[in-house]
Amino acid sequence: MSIVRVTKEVVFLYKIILQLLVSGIAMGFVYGLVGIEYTLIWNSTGLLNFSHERIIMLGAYIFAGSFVLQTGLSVLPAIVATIIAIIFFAVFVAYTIFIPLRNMSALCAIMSTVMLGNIINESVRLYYGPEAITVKGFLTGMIRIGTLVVARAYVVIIFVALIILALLLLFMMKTKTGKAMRCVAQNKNASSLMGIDVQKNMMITIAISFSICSIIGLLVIPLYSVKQSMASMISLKGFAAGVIGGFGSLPGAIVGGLFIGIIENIAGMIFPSTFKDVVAFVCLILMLLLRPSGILGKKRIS
Amino acid sequence: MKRTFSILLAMMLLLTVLAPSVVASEETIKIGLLATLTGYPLNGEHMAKGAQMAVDEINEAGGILGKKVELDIQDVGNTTDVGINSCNLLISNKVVSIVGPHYSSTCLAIENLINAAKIPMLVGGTSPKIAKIDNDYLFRIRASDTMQAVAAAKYLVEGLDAKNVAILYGSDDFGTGGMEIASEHFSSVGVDWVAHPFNNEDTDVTTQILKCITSGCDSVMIWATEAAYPIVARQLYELGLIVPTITNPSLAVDSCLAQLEQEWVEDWYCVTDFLTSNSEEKVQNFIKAYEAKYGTEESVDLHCAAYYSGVKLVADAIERAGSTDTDAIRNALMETKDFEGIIGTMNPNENGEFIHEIILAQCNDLKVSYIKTIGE
Amino acid sequence: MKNILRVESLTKRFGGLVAVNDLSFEMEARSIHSLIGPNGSGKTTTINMINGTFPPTGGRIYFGETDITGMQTHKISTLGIARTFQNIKLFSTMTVEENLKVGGHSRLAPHGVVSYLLNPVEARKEENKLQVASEEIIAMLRLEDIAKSVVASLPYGKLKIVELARALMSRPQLLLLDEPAAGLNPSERAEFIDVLLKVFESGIDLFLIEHNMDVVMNISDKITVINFGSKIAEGDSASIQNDPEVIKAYLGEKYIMI
Amino acid sequence: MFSRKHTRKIYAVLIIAALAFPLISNNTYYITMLCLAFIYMIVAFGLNFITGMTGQVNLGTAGIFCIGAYTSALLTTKTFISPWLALLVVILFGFVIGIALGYPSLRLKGVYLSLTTIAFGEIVRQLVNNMTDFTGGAHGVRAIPPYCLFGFELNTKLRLYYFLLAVTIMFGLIAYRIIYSKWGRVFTAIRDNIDAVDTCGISSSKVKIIAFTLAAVFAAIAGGLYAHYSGYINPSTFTLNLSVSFVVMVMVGGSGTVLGSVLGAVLVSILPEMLRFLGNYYQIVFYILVFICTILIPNGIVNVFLERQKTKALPEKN
Repeated sequence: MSIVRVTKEVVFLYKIILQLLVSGIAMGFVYGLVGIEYTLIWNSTGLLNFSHERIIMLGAYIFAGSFVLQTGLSVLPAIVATIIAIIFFAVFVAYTIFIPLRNMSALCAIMSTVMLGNIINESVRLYYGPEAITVKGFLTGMIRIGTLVVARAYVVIIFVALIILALLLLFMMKTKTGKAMRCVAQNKNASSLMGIDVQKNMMITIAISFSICSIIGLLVIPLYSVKQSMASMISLKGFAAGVIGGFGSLPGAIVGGLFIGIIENIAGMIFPSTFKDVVAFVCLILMLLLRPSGILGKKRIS
Repeated sequence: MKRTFSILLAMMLLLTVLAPSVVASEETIKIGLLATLTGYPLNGEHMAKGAQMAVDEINEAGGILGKKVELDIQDVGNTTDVGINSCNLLISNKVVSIVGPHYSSTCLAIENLINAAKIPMLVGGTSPKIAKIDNDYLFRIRASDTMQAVAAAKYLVEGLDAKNVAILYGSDDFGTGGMEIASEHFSSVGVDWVAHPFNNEDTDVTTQILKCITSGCDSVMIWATEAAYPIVARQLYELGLIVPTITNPSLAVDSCLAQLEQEWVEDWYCVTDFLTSNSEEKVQNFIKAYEAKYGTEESVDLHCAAYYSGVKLVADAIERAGSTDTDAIRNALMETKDFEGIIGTMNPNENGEFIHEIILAQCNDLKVSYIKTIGE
Repeated sequence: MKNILRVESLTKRFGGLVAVNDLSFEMEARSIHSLIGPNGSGKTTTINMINGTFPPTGGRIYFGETDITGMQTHKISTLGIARTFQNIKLFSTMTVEENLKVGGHSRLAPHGVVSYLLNPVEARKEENKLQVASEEIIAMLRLEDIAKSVVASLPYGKLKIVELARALMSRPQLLLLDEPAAGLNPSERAEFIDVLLKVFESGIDLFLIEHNMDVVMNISDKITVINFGSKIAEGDSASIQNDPEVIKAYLGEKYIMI
Repeated sequence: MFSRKHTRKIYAVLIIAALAFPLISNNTYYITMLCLAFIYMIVAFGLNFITGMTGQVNLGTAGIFCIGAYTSALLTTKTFISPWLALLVVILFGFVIGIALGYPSLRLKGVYLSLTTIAFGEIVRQLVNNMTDFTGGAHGVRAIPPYCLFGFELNTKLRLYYFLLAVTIMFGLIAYRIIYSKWGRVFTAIRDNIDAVDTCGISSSKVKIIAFTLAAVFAAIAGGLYAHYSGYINPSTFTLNLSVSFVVMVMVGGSGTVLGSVLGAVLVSILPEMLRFLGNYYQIVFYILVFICTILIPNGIVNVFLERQKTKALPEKN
């Protein structure tokens, strides 16, 4: 009798751990996507984009607020329209901020992107109003595998993340523009001497990374509706994912994201749940101190 | 060129700081409103609209004591610093009383200021901590958390026969306050309970819900701000924890319901101080007037109703006091008897709490319907 | 003669690359010693190890009798070894005088922050000492007219001298100079050599790394030649000039016969 | 345009203006706003050593400020020891945090350090928010007693104003002495060329840690003062936004100068208030102004007017 009970408990525990792993992995892919986006801009401009949580939010607002709710587009054209709108915005931001700022001190760069984020945030509040909005029925629902429950949005996130990663890697390895981007990442001056248009390159990278931002924004709508604070935590964890995976490495960002997603969920089970963010950030600091090149990183930080 | 511009910019910034302040006019009676207009979470706009509507109605009816009423709206952001500044600004603008703020933490930060300035403040902060403060100028125009949470906990135990409750609460002042009161009640009636917090920024509450499931709970109580509902409700449904659930008033706010899917919150209960489906005449009239003023797409919620009532209550008190002396207003407020507010009949107790009733409601097909009113 | 610097089978590997291989030499006190070699022969790596920028993979370095192998840069500096860099490393937003004062910080102003704040009298004394010392050096190197200018606005030739002046502020026994003549035009070079000799006369031993033969040959007491990280010759300028190994390293195999 | 001698005159004018202000306007609104600006000034003085001088972006100052505030608040409300004694503990904490935060700065550079400090700030805020039993959680700490000075309770705004003014002048003096001393030179030297600092016989690691410790002690003390000034603290104040504000103070005011920190703190704490007449738009206007400043005058307002602004500029990134 007691053996039965123990077995039951073990099975129960097993199920719970499996469920935790699943949601950890799903959130991990979100963090990983954010990390990829950071990495792209970091590689091409050497700046960290501190406004990017607001760009994720902006993408979600443009999609849900402008295209779906205001103009009544159906989901697919709305997604395309959002990405196009964000790319226009990216080009604008690239030419007004990132390109002129590329030779500025890290301090100025950080502060100006932070302020850009604040400006976007306030504009969104003024334009779309303070209430949270959502797109009903967009990617909702769930999939059951045995006792395991996976939100449909999670599955989509994992697929999209993998597709984006694969496309980016292909783009970087095979296309001329991608190769040029890698050159710029390694040495801006040498690249411009070799006839690579560094400014155009930066613009393309920023456009790509902003579109990834907007895609992240779209993907998380079914998880927690569109509101101004929607990306504040995932953007910080995305940083952490990038660093833990190895800054500058695209697959590393995904690995780092998975690491954080899983660790924080397990930690949330052991400690009071609200401490899981603390655990994620402690991991980040430890990683920076013990192995600053990250799990997959090769380059030494200097 | 750039240097000239830089100098001009620098000079401009310096001059802005030295800009003279606006002098308060003596012609009108000023009522201050402290609302969260920037920062998170945002409900200040609704507060401001409700309060403004009250002021407009009063002015249309000829004002108070022959004078027009003016609403001085100031943003408290979501930090205590901005809250302190805006409260001081209102005091220096010579308002006769202050309505708001909505959040208990801001109330706690500024209560000593209004006490020193002897200006009555009618807050919507519901934390039990506020009731414990010895401050003669602090009034509450919403049902306290103590009342709300106890009502919710009582209904879980008595109405829904809960034996083992899981409390999911936001780790902010609001959620923690509700959890403390409810858990105390559960302990006192011998019901098992577990409580799991989540942060407002959390994007995933799987661990918390799994912990609830492991505890073998037969009912759930949620105490959190609106922002948490889309995540918590969805994951409760997905992870299959579908048991009798009762929540704080956030569920009854239309903008919150708009973000939820029908099956997530089917049959959930909530306690609330304002319900659009409440068939009482004063409520329906208020909704009609509000929609006529601001257009129909603007959803009416408890914020509009509570602060509308607050302003009306202050106006009534000034009328009764017959002067704009703040102490007279304060005394008149304390002498209020059966003032008909939109969110209930207002009668002050010795702690300055005006509302002593709460509505129990249930959500069906994303419509929250009235069940009954619970008195204290 | 006493040795001021002794290097024993010094080795440095970067991954698979051997930058310095089993290098040994001795430098006599009161002498100008040069280390020469073609590009990439490991000269700067050697000076970086002496100066403590990175630890050697193997071997030992003695400064006088003290073993300084693997010591931290700032400790080595306080022992009395100063250096200049091939691609000048100055504090570009500060004035020449301020640069010099930073150079004298550890020798003349060793007090910590708290004692500095609590004891204004001592603080002023320290500052005066720094002022006097920097004025001395400025006078010695004839930098009076640029003493108050910000470094970033100065021409390259002056920067070399300012860097030297900053190194002198710590009153070292031994000065390591990494390619001091690089990037200077002939007249600047001549001026710089004069300055170097003046410094040597003031009692500081010089250890030069140089690429430029005429500088080395004119002033060195002893020259060590390395190629691919290993010593290939050592001696005074005359013997080095005729050494076939050296000619081969510099000019290639076929020139030996001529 | 101005030399150092001129700035001394400016300091004198500023101090006299600050002393005379309550005589001209006894408006609590302005007095408390200035009190807050004084406290922020102390933080900015400290942060100037790290961010303004050694050039390392610290985005975790709110965390240190928070620890200072909570240490003092909890000690005085829970154990009833005097706020002055608590201040000693705060200084000790600041010291420890400074060293603890300084060590990562030895290994990490640029944005990596910014990330670490952001993570530190978040950890502190979340811990304070969630260790409910110990810190009071999101409810915060109430009824923090005011400082007592020579038997006077600093409970009125006016007393508090002069007390904070005095403390700020003291810290301003300390900061001024450090900036225009051998330490100031070494801090700037670290920003300009860290390798050369070591060859000058100065341990750059030690200097960095000194800079971090100074900044942390300043921020922690300011936090302690803040707790007693406000009388009530809660975790929602100590967000990343606050850390950003501190950096903005140093940057917009003018990095590397005391006057810059003074100006920056006044601007950041008073400008949004002055813009309130813009109603809904006041925040966005404030952010746009700061944004324009960071792009056009990255060295801050003071350095526009200072003689050496062209050359004392932040070095370009290589």
